[in-house]
Amino acid sequence: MKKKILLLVLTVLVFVAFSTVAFAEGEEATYEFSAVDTVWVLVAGFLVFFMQAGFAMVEAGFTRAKNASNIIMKNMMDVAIGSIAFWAVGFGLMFGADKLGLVGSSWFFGSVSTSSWAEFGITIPFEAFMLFQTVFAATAATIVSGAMAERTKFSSYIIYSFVISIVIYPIVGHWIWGGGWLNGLGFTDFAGSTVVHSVGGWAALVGASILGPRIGKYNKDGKPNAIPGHSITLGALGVFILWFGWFGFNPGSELAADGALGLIAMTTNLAAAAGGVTVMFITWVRYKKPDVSMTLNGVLGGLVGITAGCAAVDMVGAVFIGIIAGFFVVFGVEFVDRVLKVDDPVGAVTVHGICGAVGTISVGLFAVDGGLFYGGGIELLGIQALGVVAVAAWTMGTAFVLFKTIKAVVGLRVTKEEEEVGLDIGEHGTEAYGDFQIKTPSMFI
Amino acid sequence: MKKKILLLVLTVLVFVAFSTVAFAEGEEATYEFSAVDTVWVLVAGFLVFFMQAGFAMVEAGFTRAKNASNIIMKNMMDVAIGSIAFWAVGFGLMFGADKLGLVGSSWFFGSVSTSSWAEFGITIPFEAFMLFQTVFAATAATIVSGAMAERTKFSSYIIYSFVISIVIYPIVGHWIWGGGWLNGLGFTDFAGSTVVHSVGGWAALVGASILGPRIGKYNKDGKPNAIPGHSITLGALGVFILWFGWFGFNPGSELAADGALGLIAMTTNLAAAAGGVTVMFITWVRYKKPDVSMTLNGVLGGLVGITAGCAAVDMVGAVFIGIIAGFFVVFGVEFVDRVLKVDDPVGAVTVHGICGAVGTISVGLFAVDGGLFYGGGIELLGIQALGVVAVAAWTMGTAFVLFKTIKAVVGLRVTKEEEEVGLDIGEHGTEAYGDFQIKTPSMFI
Amino acid sequence: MKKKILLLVLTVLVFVAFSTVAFAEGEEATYEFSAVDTVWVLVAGFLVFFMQAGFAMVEAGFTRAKNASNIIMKNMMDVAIGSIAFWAVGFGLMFGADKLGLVGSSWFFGSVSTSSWAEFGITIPFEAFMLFQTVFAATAATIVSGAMAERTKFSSYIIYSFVISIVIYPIVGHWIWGGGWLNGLGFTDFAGSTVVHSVGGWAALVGASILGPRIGKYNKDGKPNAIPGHSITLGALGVFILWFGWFGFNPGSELAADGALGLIAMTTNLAAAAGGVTVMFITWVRYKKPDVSMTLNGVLGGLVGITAGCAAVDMVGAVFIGIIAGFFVVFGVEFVDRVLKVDDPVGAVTVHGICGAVGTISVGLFAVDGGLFYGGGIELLGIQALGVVAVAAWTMGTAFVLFKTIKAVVGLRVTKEEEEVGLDIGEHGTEAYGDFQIKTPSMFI
Amino acid sequence: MKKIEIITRPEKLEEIKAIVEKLGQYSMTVSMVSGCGLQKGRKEVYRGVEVSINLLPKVKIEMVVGADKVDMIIDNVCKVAQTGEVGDGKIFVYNIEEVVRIRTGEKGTVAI
Amino acid sequence: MKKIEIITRPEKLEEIKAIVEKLGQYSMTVSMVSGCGLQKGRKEVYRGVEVSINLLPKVKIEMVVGADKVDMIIDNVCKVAQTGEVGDGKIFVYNIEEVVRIRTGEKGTVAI
Amino acid sequence: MKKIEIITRPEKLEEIKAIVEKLGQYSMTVSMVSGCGLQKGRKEVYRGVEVSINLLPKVKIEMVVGADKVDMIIDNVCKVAQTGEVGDGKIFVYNIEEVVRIRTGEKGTVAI
Ligand SMILES: Nc1ncnc2c1ncn2[C@@H]1O[C@H](COP(=O)(O)OP(=O)(O)O)[C@@H](O)[C@H]1O
Ligand SMILES: Nc1ncnc2c1ncn2[C@@H]1O[C@H](COP(=O)(O)OP(=O)(O)O)[C@@H](O)[C@H]1O
Ligand SMILES: Nc1ncnc2c1ncn2[C@@H]1O[C@H](COP(=O)(O)OP(=O)(O)O)[C@@H](O)[C@H]1O
Repeated sequence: MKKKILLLVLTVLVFVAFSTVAFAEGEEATYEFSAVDTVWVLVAGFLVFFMQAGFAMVEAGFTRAKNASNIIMKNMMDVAIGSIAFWAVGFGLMFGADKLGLVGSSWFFGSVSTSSWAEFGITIPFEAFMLFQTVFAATAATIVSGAMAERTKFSSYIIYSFVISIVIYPIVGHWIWGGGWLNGLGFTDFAGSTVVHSVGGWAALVGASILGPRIGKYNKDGKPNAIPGHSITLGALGVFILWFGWFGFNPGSELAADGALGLIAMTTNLAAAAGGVTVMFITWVRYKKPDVSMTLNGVLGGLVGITAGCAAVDMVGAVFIGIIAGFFVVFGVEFVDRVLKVDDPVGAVTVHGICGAVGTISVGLFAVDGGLFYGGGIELLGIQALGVVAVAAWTMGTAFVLFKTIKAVVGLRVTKEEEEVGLDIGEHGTEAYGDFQIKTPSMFI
Repeated sequence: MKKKILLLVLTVLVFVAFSTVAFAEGEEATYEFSAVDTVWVLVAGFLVFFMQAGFAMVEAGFTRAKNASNIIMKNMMDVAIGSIAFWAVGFGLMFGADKLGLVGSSWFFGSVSTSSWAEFGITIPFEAFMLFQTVFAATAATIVSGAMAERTKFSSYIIYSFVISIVIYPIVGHWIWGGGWLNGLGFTDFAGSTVVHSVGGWAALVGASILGPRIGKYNKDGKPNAIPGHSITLGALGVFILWFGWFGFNPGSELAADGALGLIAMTTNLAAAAGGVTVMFITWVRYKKPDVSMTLNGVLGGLVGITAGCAAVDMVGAVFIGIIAGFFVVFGVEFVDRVLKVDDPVGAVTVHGICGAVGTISVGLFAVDGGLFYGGGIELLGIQALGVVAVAAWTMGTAFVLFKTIKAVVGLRVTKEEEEVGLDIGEHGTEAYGDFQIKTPSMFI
Repeated sequence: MKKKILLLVLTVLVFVAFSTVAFAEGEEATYEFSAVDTVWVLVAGFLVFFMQAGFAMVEAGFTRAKNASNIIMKNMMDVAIGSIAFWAVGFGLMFGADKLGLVGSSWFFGSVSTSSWAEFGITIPFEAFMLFQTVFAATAATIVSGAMAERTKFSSYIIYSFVISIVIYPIVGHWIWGGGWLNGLGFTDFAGSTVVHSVGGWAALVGASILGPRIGKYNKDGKPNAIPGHSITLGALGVFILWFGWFGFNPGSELAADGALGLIAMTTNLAAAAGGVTVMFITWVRYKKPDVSMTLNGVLGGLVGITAGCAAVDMVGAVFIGIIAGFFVVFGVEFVDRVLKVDDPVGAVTVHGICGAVGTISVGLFAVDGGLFYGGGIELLGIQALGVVAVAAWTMGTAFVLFKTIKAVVGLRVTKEEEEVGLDIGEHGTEAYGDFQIKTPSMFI
Repeated sequence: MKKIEIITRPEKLEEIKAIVEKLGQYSMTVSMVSGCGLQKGRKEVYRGVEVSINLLPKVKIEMVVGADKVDMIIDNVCKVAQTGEVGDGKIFVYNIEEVVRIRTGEKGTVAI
Repeated sequence: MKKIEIITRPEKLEEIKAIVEKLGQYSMTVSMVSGCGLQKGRKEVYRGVEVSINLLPKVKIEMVVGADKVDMIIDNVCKVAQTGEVGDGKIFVYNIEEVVRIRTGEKGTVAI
Repeated sequence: MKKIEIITRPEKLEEIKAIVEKLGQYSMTVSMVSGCGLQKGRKEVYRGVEVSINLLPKVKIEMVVGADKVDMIIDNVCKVAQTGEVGDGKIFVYNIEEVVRIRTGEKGTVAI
């Protein structure tokens, strides 16, 4: 079976490869090239790429040692498969010639003609833009692995990762960034609170709830148990890496080295800081001690929240958006855990889904130009809310079909035995920490 | 109590927020903008931001597993609280309109008027400059956490972190970089051996000595015991990250993309290398085996040492400064440990305080233009020494008052029981490594 | 003894230092300076520097806990010693005035005259170029530590690291990048599949085979045993860091911020992704479960493979090169392990040596301009093969002499007792993970 | 006084703890061990090389109890720890000559 | 020959080691265990969910000694290990039938 | 039924495992411990401060066997574990009053 799939993939690649080589040749570059813009967008793209390391560390650190290799492998495959899938098809669906405001239809397999690129109207080579967009796609894909950690079959995850990178994400991307219908309405999502983070977050919500909770997460009476992660240091390292990478994510989305970059970097930083501080104080008051892993989530929540509006709000607005995101992190995690009873080991649904939505809507409140609090009325607010709802509906709908199909065809979840012994041994025949004495979970719960 | 503080903080924020919004509006940009300079300074600032991850890993790695979450949390809060405090007040005290050469007095809460920015005379947006300065402030703040690790109350640390970012550091910064009196004298501290590192280092010295040593650090007869860190790999990763980040710290301080950047990067790299190599050889001779964690400190010592003179010395001078810093690292750590009997788990006092001072004074020796060894006489040397002493006096004085006050009001140190069981459980109700079997310290000492 | 060496080193430094200071003075800069090119090359150089952290994490993570401090220390010394040695001598041998197409002969100790630099013809300061080249040299040096891990004497390693940085690598570099004979033939190695990676890989092969396998690696009947690494999470973090750093390695080698950067970044990313995906599928089919550490190697293999041709092939070609590298990774590791019976704990010989050679030759197949598959005939292919063979011969030859000499004079390998107890205790008197309960290896094999 | 030493699958710890608490036995000492027996381990492939894992993780639970309670505890523990597959483990019973409660210095049965 | 097994707070290890060395007992084997007893653990909150930590870290110290030394060692260990709070732990004494020193093959009391 | 408890150098585990398997003993429980005895540890220097490592890593191997096999196993283990240097460790033998195989509920010698 697997051999056949391998062959098939190779054949397709070979076929399309040579058909597209033809396309890419024989034309002259005519877009206006700016060296400094290109340097900026590439460096920003590299930083966004590095966020993958951040996700891997956060997700591994916040889950158990016996599943660490598996989560690492899923993260690695999100980038690897996502990079190829997005190059081959996703990029074209997202930015290719628009069809009915719904989907792009050209530029597959890197076949961007010089003339069509010149029309696109930015000052960097299309490959630089493609790289920047590829790492964004990989970010959307990788969010889900955290929420579905410690129990998802590896093969099923691979299928999911492929589908989100190749179709679910690019279509949302087309609506908002690729000239689609939401773009036309004036929906503002500068760097992707909705396009990237909410898509990841809502897919995570659907996936985790179809999958069901980890063994031992809920008592028979529905009371949730805590399942602490295995390395707070790696988790925190991951958060620092993500914060660092976000300086590529947000300011990089300007796609040019202009005078707005400084403000975008500052709003990004202030919202992250405010998110972290807010959660620290809330957990201190609420749980008596400042909660470390939740505070780390708070920083991420602030970052996700400011992503939509980082170029539209001022620094004061950024602080407020961070504070708001902080509140949603704490109560969002509790809500998902206790009310929805969806087991989300790393808080991905809250951080990316909820804070993404909240951040997008906040643009309607805090935008210096058009925000309600700045005298802009409610029009923008309405458009923002509409976009949030539309994207949530699309993502949840397609993710639901996707995960249900995977569940029916190949199964979504590992066996009880495998889950107990750990996915590292079950799925990969290895241990992440062979030299260390691992305790049995019940020894510390 | 805590709820009230929270409310208070929020109210103040809201109040000042809206009063400053007014300021920031309605003006036209008139400073001369350079895209490439802006890209450079921002990227450098991002690298400096990433140094926070380096500090977190070094400090966590060099201390014990039972306190790892706590140190991580302190580092995270240094950036988060520092970012907000510096934006709100510190930046204004440091760079705002000068009062008597001692302190700045405008530009609070990001309210930088376009005309005053144009006068400042650099080619990047003020927000980009502010970001760059924010991450510097966070660096100064975070140095202390390492020296005071494994025994400081979290709440007290938060207060300290707030105060250093909001007033102690910005005032030194004003003297040297903000147009203050030392600046006027010709004191040379290009990227902050004194401004950033010595401030952190001296505050660390005062804090750690008021706090007292960790339980078990000194025998009754005053003989120090070794308390090895829990993860050399994370510690080393931290050093690599810091070295990497220093390429933003030093070359970025040029604040423009000019022909000097290459030299600054090279002097920075050579001094780090020389510091590491020197310490390796010294410890090999002195302790029979090359000491890993001390060599890592040696690299950092070289980096701190070159920070003041990276743009003023040549490459040969940089190697010498690295070597000198290396010697001071080894003998400085021994001096602090055995003579001062101050318990500094990660060597922060030596690396940042002593090497910062040594590096600043070395500018008077090795500066191609004005250095004693290059025929420049002793004038510069004298000014450098004066600056070092003045900053040490200011920092130690204010830190003394600060820590004594905290000690009297809320207490500085956790209880004996909490220290024994670890601050992770005591302060945060969590463990950093829940899945791993931890040994009791006495099992390996 | 050691004291004397220390003195000697210092004396030499002092001597040469002052003789070169004279050189570097009194001239005016006349090369054409580009700010954006300088920013680009420096940022790329910083990213390449950061790859050292990646190597350290991969090599530490893939080996055992009892040797983690030692491997970290070796990596740190590769950069530190390499930086100084390359600045002092290597850079001159590589880029100084050509002698017979074999070696450079000026520019030692940073004494690059302005006029000779102007002739070199690039638009960045020589120090910026020197920094970029220094971090490349350190990369070549550090590859070997992984292959020789867990049994090499520290002092011997230091000697090796010094020699490769100061002479073995720079001479190859001169042939290909410094105006030497291979350069003249039209040999294409854009960013160093051969210059950097193969040099490291072949030296690793020679070193590891002279050194012999770790205790317990092979049974009496020659059957290899698996000796799993101690931290897959750190290993994976290292791979992410390396992938990130490669965006400096390859696009940075353009040495200018022009329109080609985007393509280079895309080919780099696609090859890495294809390498990882390919290995994942191969191991899945071959070993029943997708192998985590081998997949991580696959990503690295793809990166090494594309390094030579990243600017010469198109995106489709990059995917193919990644796939090819993936196959060579799996079968290369098996070949080295089972046929050559060389114990290479991290797969360095395969990833850097074999994939470096394969990638270099692939340029002859996939180069859009001159590649066999693109109608360019076999001429380029022949030249590429010649270069690969020449460099392999030089490197293996000199490495053989070097390691045999070290073996005869100071010994290459630690004692059996030291290897069993671990090099951390044996060579450095420390443990990397003092707080954790370590299992004895036999408990999990 | 007897010591009951149970060596069994790690995932059974919590159930065993629950059942003996029902029987009034609240004290125990737990540690992680590795074991082999009839259960022969697994074979895995790591980087193309076959690895046989022949020591598997087990949990060791030690309880010192009055001689009269031994049988009851054994029976109940067997009930919850039994899966019927090899690897379920063993219970060993030792004689204990003296027990001291450090906190009070009490000795003998009262100290259990 | 008897084995004295001390299960107590980890932070007491060093003092116990010091005191038994004064009594001429230099040999011991130490391991980390987790335990519960009268000491009931703590409750903490992790991400908003209550966690009860009911197995606490303890250290287990094993010493095989001549029968005559047992009481003296127990008394002294109790002295240093006692805090008076629950969680101080227990000392168990077993009979040992044979001791072999691997290095020399000696058996019995001389081998202790 | 007796328990043989071997405390020795970690690197000897595999050889011991091999030799007892030859003697028909396939079951054992292994754990990592730290120990001191005649072997006095090492001194190292960490950041300029002397550290004496006085508890060294050892492996503890426990086998419950029929009384008749004790001597044979001890002799063979001594043979492979002996290096003649201090630190080779000890073998202790305890009496075991009862053995239960959890999987089947069997008791006594058949359960070993
Ligand atoms: N004779 C013995 N001595 C010491 N430990 C034993 C003995 N027999 C079994 N064990 C322990 O019990 C565990 C399970 O034993 P196993 O033989 O697999 O169980 P079962 O009898 O249920 O098949 C082993 O891994 C080992 O730790
Ligand atoms: N009957 C027992 N069997 C096994 N271990 C015990 C027993 N009683 C106590 N322990 C061990 O001693 C530790 C301390 O016991 P605890 O009852 O808290 O002490 P104290 O009697 O001083 O209050 C426990 O955590 C457990 O490891
Ligand atoms: N009387 C004892 N009680 C408990 N453990 C012991 C005893 N004697 C030795 N050991 C264990 O055996 C190990 C080796 O002991 P040591 O005295 O160094 O061996 P040798 O007798 O071969 O010199 C010690 O580290 C300790 O763990």
